[in-house]
Amino acid sequence: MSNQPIVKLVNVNKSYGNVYALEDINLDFYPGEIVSLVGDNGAGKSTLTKIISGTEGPDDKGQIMVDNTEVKNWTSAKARARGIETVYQNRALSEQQTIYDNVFLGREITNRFGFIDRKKEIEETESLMRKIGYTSKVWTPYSSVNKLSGGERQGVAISRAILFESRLVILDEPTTAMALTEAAEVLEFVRNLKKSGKSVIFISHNPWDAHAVADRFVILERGKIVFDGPKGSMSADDFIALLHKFAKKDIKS
Amino acid sequence: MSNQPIVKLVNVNKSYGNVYALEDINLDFYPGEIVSLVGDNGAGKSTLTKIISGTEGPDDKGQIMVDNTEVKNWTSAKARARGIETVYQNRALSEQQTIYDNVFLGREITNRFGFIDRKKEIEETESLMRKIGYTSKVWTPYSSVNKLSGGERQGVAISRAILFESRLVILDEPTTAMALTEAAEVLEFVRNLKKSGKSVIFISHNPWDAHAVADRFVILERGKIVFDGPKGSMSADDFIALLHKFAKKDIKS
Amino acid sequence: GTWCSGVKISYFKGGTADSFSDVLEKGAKQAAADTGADVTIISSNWDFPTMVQKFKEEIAKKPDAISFMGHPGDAAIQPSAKAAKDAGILVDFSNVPAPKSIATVNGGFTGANLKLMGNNLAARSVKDFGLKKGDQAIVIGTFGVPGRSDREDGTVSTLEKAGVKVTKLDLKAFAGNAAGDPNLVTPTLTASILKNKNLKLIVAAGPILGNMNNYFKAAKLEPGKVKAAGFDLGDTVLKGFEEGYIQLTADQEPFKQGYMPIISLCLAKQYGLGQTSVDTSSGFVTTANYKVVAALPKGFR
Amino acid sequence: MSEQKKGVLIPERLKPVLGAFIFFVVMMVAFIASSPEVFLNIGIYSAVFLSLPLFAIMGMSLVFVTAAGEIDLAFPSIIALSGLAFAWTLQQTNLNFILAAIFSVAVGISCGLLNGYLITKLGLSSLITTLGMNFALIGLTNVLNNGEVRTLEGLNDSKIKSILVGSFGPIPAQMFWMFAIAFVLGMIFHRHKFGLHVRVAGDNPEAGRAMGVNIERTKILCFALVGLCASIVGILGILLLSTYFSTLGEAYLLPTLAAVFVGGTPVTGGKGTIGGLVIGATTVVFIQTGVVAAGLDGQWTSLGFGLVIVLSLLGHRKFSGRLTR
Amino acid sequence: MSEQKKGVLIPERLKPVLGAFIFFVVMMVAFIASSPEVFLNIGIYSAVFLSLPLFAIMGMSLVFVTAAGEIDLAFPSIIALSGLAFAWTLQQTNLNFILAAIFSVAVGISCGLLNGYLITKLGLSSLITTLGMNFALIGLTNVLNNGEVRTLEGLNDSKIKSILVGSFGPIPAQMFWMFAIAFVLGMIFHRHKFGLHVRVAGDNPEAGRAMGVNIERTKILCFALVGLCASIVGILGILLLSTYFSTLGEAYLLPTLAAVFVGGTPVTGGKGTIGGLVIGATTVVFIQTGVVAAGLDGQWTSLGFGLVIVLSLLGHRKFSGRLTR
Ligand SMILES: Nc1ncnc2c1ncn2[C@@H]1O[C@H](COP(=O)(O)OP(=O)(O)OP(=O)(O)O)[C@@H](O)[C@H]1O
Ligand SMILES: Nc1ncnc2c1ncn2[C@@H]1O[C@H](COP(=O)(O)OP(=O)(O)OP(=O)(O)O)[C@@H](O)[C@H]1O
Ligand SMILES: [Mg+2]
Ligand SMILES: [Mg+2]
Repeated sequence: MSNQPIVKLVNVNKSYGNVYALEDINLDFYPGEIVSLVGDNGAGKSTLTKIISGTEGPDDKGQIMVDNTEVKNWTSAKARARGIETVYQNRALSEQQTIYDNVFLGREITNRFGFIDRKKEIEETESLMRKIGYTSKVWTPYSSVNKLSGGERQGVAISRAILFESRLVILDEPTTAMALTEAAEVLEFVRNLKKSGKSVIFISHNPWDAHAVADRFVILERGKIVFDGPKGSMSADDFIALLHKFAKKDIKS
Repeated sequence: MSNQPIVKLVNVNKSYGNVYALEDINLDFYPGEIVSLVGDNGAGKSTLTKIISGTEGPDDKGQIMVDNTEVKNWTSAKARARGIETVYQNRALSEQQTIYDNVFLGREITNRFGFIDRKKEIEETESLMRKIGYTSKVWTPYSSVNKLSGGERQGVAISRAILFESRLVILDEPTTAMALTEAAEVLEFVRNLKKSGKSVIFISHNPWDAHAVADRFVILERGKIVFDGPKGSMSADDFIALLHKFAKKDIKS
Repeated sequence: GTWCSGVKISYFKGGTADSFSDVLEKGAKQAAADTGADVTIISSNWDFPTMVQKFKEEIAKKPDAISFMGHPGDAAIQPSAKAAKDAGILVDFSNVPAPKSIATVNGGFTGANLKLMGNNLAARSVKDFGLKKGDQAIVIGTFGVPGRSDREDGTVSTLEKAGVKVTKLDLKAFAGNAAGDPNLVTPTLTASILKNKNLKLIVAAGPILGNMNNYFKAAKLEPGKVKAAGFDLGDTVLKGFEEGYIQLTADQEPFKQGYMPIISLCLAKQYGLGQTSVDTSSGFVTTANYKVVAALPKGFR
Repeated sequence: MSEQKKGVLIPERLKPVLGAFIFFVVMMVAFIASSPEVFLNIGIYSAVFLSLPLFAIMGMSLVFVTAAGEIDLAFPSIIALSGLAFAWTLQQTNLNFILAAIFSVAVGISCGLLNGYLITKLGLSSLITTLGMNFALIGLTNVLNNGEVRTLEGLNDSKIKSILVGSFGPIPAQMFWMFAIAFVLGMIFHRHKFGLHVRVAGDNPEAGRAMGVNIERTKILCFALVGLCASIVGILGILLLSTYFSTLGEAYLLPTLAAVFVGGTPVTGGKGTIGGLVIGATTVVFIQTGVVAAGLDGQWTSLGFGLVIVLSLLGHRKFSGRLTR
Repeated sequence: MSEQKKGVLIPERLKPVLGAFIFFVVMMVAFIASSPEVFLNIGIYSAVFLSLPLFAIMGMSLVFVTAAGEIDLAFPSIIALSGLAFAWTLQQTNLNFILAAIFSVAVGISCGLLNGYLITKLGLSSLITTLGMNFALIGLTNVLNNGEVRTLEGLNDSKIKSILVGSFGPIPAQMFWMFAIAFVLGMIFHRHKFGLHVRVAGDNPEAGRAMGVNIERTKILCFALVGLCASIVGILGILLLSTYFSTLGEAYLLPTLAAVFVGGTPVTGGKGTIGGLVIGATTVVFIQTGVVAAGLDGQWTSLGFGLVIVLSLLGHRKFSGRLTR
C-alpha cells in the first residue's frame, strides 16, 4: 500500500430530512487494499458508497479528497473519469437495453458526432465477458438485460466496473441472492482486482465472505464508524464476535 | 414427525415456454420438520415454492397432494385456507398501504358487508409485532410499508405468515440483504416455528444459515432434485462440500 | 327518382354528429333519394385542415361532383378548386361563401351569408328590444374562428356598434366543446348574468338556445326579463318561444343546404345547366310568427 | 441514523385532501376578491351546483380506476351510448323511467366490462384501449342514433325528475345524490376490502395475487364502475335538459380527468381519495366561472383553466411530495 | 432448466415494426378489396400523402417523449402558438420566410423547454402538466391572435412553398422531408447516444444517473424536440393552406397519439421505434379514407377508427408480447 490514499473522506455528513444517514465520517482508501465495509441494515453503507461515487452529494461541512486534492460538485461522471467505479446494490442496469448498451452506458464509444460504434462496443463486451468467465449460448451482447438471470446481471454490472481504467472499485452487496458457487466466483474476482493493483470497497452482509476477502474492516453503525482496523490475524469467528458486539441492540423491545 | 405428509408432490413439472424450471419433482413435507431447500440461481427453488403456495400452476401431468388428498386448481387462497403460508422472495407487500392492511391482505377482518374492522386488525397487528419482537417508536400499524427498512418489511411479511393457523411456512430467502443480527433473529424465529409444531421450508443462499436451521436438506439443480436427505450428523463444512459437488459447472466456458 | 343515377357526388357536412350537420345530411340524402344520385357523405369534424385534406382526397377519387361546405376560405382552397376544375369535377359551395373559388369553378353557392346573418340578428334585436347605449348583452358561441364563428362575430360587432356592451362566452374554451352538453354552460352564464347588472339580451345558437329556460331558472330570471335571441330552430327552441324564454331566432335552413346543392349539381351534370345559388337565410322567427313555424312538419330545420 | 423526524401532525393519507382543499380555498378567496358581486351571491353557487355533481360522480369512478393503476378515456362515449339507451327507452315506453334507467345502466356497465376484459384478460394497455374504445363507442352511438335530437318533453313534469334533479331551496337535488354516492364510494374505497384490493392492484398486483386477491376481477369491476357512473351521469344530464344529444359526454373528458388529479389522486396508482376528488371537481367547475366573473371573457378562460391545473399540481408537489413520475 | 428456446428468428427490436407493418398491409388489403376503384387509383395516395408527413413528423417526437417514460398532450397548442408566430412574422415582414421560420421554431422549442422544466425540475406528472399546458397555450394563442384569420396569399406562388410542400410528380414534396427527418431522428433514436439515454431515462432513470447520464437534461430535450416538431408541423400546415387559423393543431391530438402506439411504441417507456411510427401514422391516416371509401359514411368513421386502434393493439400483444401494463 502506498502512502497516498486514492479517496479520503474528511468529516463527511449526510442527512435525509431529519435523518442522519452518516455522521462525521473520516476514512481513507489506499491503492491495492480491500476494505470490507459492514454494518446493520440502514447503517449507512450504501449512502457512503453513493457519496464516494458521486451519485449523492454530502452535506456541506465535510470534504471529499481524491488524490489528496479536494473535489467539489462531485458527480458520478467525474468519479468515473477519476477511476472510481461502482457496482450498485440495485445493479443500475437498464433492463430493456442490450448488454453492450448497458456496459458502455454513460461512456459510449462514439464517432465524433456522438453516434455509437456498435461493432466496437460489442467486440469489447464479448472479450470482457469471456475474460471474467461469463459466456453463454443463450445470450449475446445483443440480448437485452431482462433476458438474463440474476447472476448474469451481476456479471454485466461487474464487467462494466472493470472495463475502464478503474483504480477503486466499490461493490455494494455483490453476492446478495447469489448461489454458493457464483458467490465464490465473485470473491475470486475481487481478489484478482487486488492483484492487478486496484483498490476495492466490498460491502456484504455475509460475514464469512466479508472476512474472506478483506485486508481491513470498517464497521458502520447508525451512521458512525465504530471500528476501523486491519484484518491482521483476526479469524472469521473473532470477526463475527466483533460484529455482534457493535450490532445495534435496540431493534428489539 | 408424524407419518402423514402435509404436502406431497408427485411427478410435478413446470415449464415456461421451452424452459423447464422443474422436472419430475417428488417431495414430501412432514409436520414439525425444517427443510432447507438449496441450489444455484435459477435452479427452480422459487418456482417450487410458488407451486406449493398456489401462485403458479404446475404442468398437467403431476399431482399436488395435501393431507394425502389430491388438490386441483390450487390457488393461493386455497393454500392459505389449508394452512400453507409463504414469505415470498419479493416480500409481496403493497408499499403504499398500511402495515395492518398488508398483514391482513386477502384475509381481511370485516363485518358481514365486507367493510374492514380496522380496530381489530390494528390490535392484532400490534400484538403480533410485539410477539415477534418488532416494535418501534417510529412506525405504527398505520404507517405505510414504504416508510420501513428492509428488515422491518421482512418482519411484516413474516408476521403475516404466522398470524393465521399455519401448518407449513415457506420462507424464500428470508435473510437476503439482512445484517448479521437481524438474520440471527430470523433463524431463531424459524426454530420457534418448529417448536410450535409447524413445518418449515427454508430457502437460503447462505450455506451456514441453511445448515444451522435444517432437519433435512433438499438440493435442487436445474429443475431436478439431486439430493434429499436428513441432516443427521453432517457438519456445515460437509454440507458446503456437498453443495459444491452438485453445483452446475457449465456457467463458465 | 332515377334521373341522376350513376352520378357520383361527394357531399361535405361539418361535424360527425351535431344537430346542424345531421340536418344537412338528411337534406343531402333526401336529394339522393329524389334524384338517384350516388351521394357519399364526408365529415371533417369542422376542422379546417381536415376539410382541405378531405377536399383533396375527394378530388383524387374523381367523382362527378363535389359539394363543399364550411370551408376555411379562398386562400386555402382556391388551388384545390382549380385542380378539381382541371379534373373535370363540378364543384358547388355551401354554408360559407368563397367568392374567388366559386368564380374559379363557375360554381354555385347555397347557404346563408353568415356574417350578414349575424349583423341582421343584432340589428333586429336592437330594434325589437329597444336596446340602447350602455345596455349589456351576452353572446355565447365560438369566437374568432373565421368561417365557424362569422355569425357570432357579426352579431358582436353590430351590437357593439349600437353601443351595447358585449360579454363573449366562449364554448370552446372550457375543455373541449361545451356545446355538446348545454348543462355545462349554466355556471358561467349565471356568473355573467350576475356580473352584468344592465343585461338586456342573451344570444346563443342550437342546443344552448334551446336550453334557455334552464339558464333562466338557474339565474332566477323571469322569462322575458332579459331577451333571448339566436340562431337555429328545433323543437326545444320552439318550446322556448312558447314558454316566453326566447323572442327571436334566425334559421339558416340547413336542410336546404343539404338538398339544393345535390339538385343543382345533378342538373349541371345531366343536362348541362348552370349551377344555382340559393340564399337560405331569408327570415326571422319571432314571437309573432313562431306558431306558424311550429305547426310545420318536423325534422327539417 | 441518529435522529428521527418527529411531529408529523398531518397523517399522510389526509395530505392530498387537505392540499386540494387549501388550493380550492385560496382560489375561491381570489375569485371573491376579484368579483364580490358574483361570488357573494348565492345564485352562482346554485348554478354551479347544477353541473358539479355530474363531474364529481364521473370522477369518483375514475379515482378507482386510477388507483388501480389504469386509466379510462372511454367514459365520454359511454355517457353518450348509455344516455341513448335511456332516451330511446323513454321514448319507446312512454316515459317508463325505471325500465329506461335499468337499460341505460346495463349498457353502461357492459361497456365498462368490455373495457375491463380487453385490458386485464387480454393484457392491453388501458390508455390506448380506452382511447380506441372512446372512438368506437361514440361511432356506435352515432350510427344507432342517426343524428336525432331526442326531445323528452313529458319529463319536465315528472316526479322522478324533481326527485333526482329538482331543488331543495337553493340547493339542487343532485348535490344530495352526489354526497350520498361520495359517501358510499368513499366508504368502499377507503374502508371496504374491495377498496383495499383496488389500491393493491395499482400498487403491487403481484403481491395481491400472492395473497389470494383476484386482481383481474378487481380491475374489471373498476371499469364496470366507470360504466355505471357514466350511465348515471348520462341519466342526470338528460333529465336536466329533457333532451338527448349524442354529443352529451364529450365535454366531460378533460375536466373530469383534471378533477381527479387536482383532487390529489396520483396518476401512478396505489392510492387515491374520494374526498379529494369532490374538492377537485369543485375547483375545476369553479375555474371557468371565476375567470368569466373576473371579466376576462372568451379566450382567457382556457388560459386560466390551464394555469390553475398546473398550479394545483405544483401545490400538491410541495405539500405531499412528488405524487407522480 | 434443461432446454432453451431456440430459433427466435425475428430480432426482438424489429418485432414492433414488423407487427405494425403486417397490420398495415392487412388493413390495406381489406381496403383494396372493398373499394378497388379508390385504392387502385394513384390519386388517393397523392392526397393522403399530403397530410401524412405532418402526423408522422409530430409523432416521431412523441416516440422520444414516450420512450423517455413521459407523455406530451400539449403539442396541439404548440402547433397553434408557433404557427401564429410564423404567420404573424410573415405578415409583418412581407413574407420573410427565414425569419418567420426561425421565430416559429424558437417559440415551439421554448414551449417544449418550459414543459420539460416543469416536469423534470419541479417533478410534476407529465400527463397532467401537459394537459394543463395544452389549455394554457391555446388560451394564450387565442388571446394573442384575437380571432384573426391570417391569409397569406402571396405564399401560393413562393418558391419556398413549392420546395417544402410542392410536388414531384404525384408525390408531395413533404413526403421527402418526412423521410429525411425520419432518417435523422431514427438514427438519433436508435444509434446515437442521446437515443440510448432517452430509452434509459424511460426504463431506469436511476441507473442512468448512476452511470453519469444527465437524465433531466435528456428528458427536457425530448420535450424541446416536441416543440421543434410542432413548429415544423405548424409551418408545413400553414404553407399547405396559405392561411393561419388558431385551430390549426387541434385535430392532431388523438390521431398522432394513436399513431405512436399503433406503430408499436409501448406506453411504458424504455423503448420505441421511429420506423414503426411512420407505419403507424400511415395506418392511422388511411383508416378514415378507407372507411369512407368502403361506402360507410360519416358516423361509421369513428367506429372504424376505434376498432382499428384496439385491433392493432391486440395484434402487437400477440406478436411481441405484452407491451404495456
Ligand atoms: N433517499 C433517501 N431518503 C431518505 N432516507 C434515506 C434515503 N436513502 C437512505 N436513507 C436512510 O439512510 C439510512 C442509511 O441507509 P443506507 O441505504 O445507506 O443503509 P445500508 O447500510 O446500505 O443498509 P442495507 O444493508 O439495508 O443496504 C437508512 O436509515 C435509510 O432509511
Ligand atoms: N415467469 C417466468 N417466465 C419464464 N421463465 C421463468 C419464470 N419464472 C422463472 N423462470 C425461469 O425458471 C428457472 C427457475 O427459476 P427460479 O426463480 O425458480 O429459480 P431459483 O432457484 O429461485 O433462483 P434464485 O436462487 O436466483 O432465486 C429460471 O431459469 C428462470 O429464469
Ligand atoms: Mg445498502
Ligand atoms: Mg428464487
